[in-house]
Amino acid sequence: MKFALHITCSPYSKQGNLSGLKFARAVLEKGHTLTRVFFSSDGVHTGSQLTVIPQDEIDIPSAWSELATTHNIELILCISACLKRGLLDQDEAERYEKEASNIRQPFVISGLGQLAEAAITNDRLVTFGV
Amino acid sequence: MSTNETKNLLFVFDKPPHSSPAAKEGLDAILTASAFGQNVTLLLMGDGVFQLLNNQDASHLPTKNTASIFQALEMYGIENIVTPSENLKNKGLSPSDLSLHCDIVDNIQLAKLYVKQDQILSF
Amino acid sequence: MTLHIITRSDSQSQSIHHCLSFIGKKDTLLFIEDGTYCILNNALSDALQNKNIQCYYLQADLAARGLAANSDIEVVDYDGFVTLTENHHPSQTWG
Amino acid sequence: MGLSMNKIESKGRSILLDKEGYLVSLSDWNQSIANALASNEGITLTKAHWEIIFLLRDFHDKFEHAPAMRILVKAVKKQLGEEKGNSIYLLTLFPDSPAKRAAKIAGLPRPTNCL
Repeated sequence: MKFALHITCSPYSKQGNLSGLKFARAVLEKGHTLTRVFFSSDGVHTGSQLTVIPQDEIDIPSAWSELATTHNIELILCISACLKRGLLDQDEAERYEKEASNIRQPFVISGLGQLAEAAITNDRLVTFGV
Repeated sequence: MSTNETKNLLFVFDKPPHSSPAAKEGLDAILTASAFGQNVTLLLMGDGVFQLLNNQDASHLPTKNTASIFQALEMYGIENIVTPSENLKNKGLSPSDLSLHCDIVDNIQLAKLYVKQDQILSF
Repeated sequence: MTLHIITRSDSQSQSIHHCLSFIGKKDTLLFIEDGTYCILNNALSDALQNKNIQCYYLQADLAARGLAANSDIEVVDYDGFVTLTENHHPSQTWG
Repeated sequence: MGLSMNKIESKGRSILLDKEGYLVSLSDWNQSIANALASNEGITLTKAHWEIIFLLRDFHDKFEHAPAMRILVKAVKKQLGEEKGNSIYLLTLFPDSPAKRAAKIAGLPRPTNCL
């Protein structure tokens, strides 16, 4: 079965982000395909490469990155949510002439069309956060 | 987009306006989905119905008046806007308090609406 | 049939009440995160039982909150959570 | 660091633009600024252009967003009729990307690429 996830909360302000991560792992362990995780609203904070997590706590953003790299999952950040929250990739930083970019690999910035497409092309869409 | 499937997508908004950007993002998402030619329905649940209250003036905050964006839904071809009658009643509202025509549904009709959906998106 | 995922307690959010007002026998409820606190509301549990709604609780979230799973309720782990989404479709997450 | 500023001159006033030519402050907009914005885009405004510009400003006032191309066409068709409510007509007035260009000249915000 093809799964997509929609995450609407940031990794350390609500539990939903971690629930989504654990659900994602379980989806893959059961042999399903996880095609895409779309992060909207405060969920886009997951894509910051500037997070610093104490060694005795779970590093949620890194865990998403590792999972995506290992299983070839698209991690997509909503562009309008990113711009307002100061999350910029190289292209957007250049476009708006900001000094730094801060998107973690392999997250990419794109539009909400990617969420609509995920809803249409996957067998299951499960939301976390809200 | 690479697909020409048409699906029934239910968008559920259950948050009031101004205190969070949820409806703005949800509106962007529903407009996009409808531009992809999908059958979209907007369900205003709980406090979500406050999005449509008449006479909202956010100019003193100022936040964006998302109620105005709802007025454009018809132009985008989004005609299925639904709210439960029980929800309106609990809040002491009547359809004339709302800035947009909604289908007021009872719980049986609401259950039937759910049965038709391929995916549900919450904002 | 729909899987309703409840993520807030009954005092944090009206979601469980909204959900209860229209869901039918074929729908399924899954309580996760703060939604697991709903287990303490006896009136709610009775209402769910009277409506004959299938309910599940996420084990990790119950345990984290010191909520004991009694023998009356169905408990799932994340593997079971995925199974629920396979068998019940679509899903709605309630905030 | 902000966007590198461009300027246009209008009636002795200097108006700030961002590097893509959008007004930095939307309240600067008036008809003579629109003429200056248009010439920045290589367009000379005619009565036909103004019709679209005012339609766009009304749309933005009423619906709190600027329409993408598909909805702009629909709105023009509804208000100005079939012969103007099509992409060819709008492309003639505002070449390449009518929705974006007309919005820029009409003094509407820069789109965030969400749609």
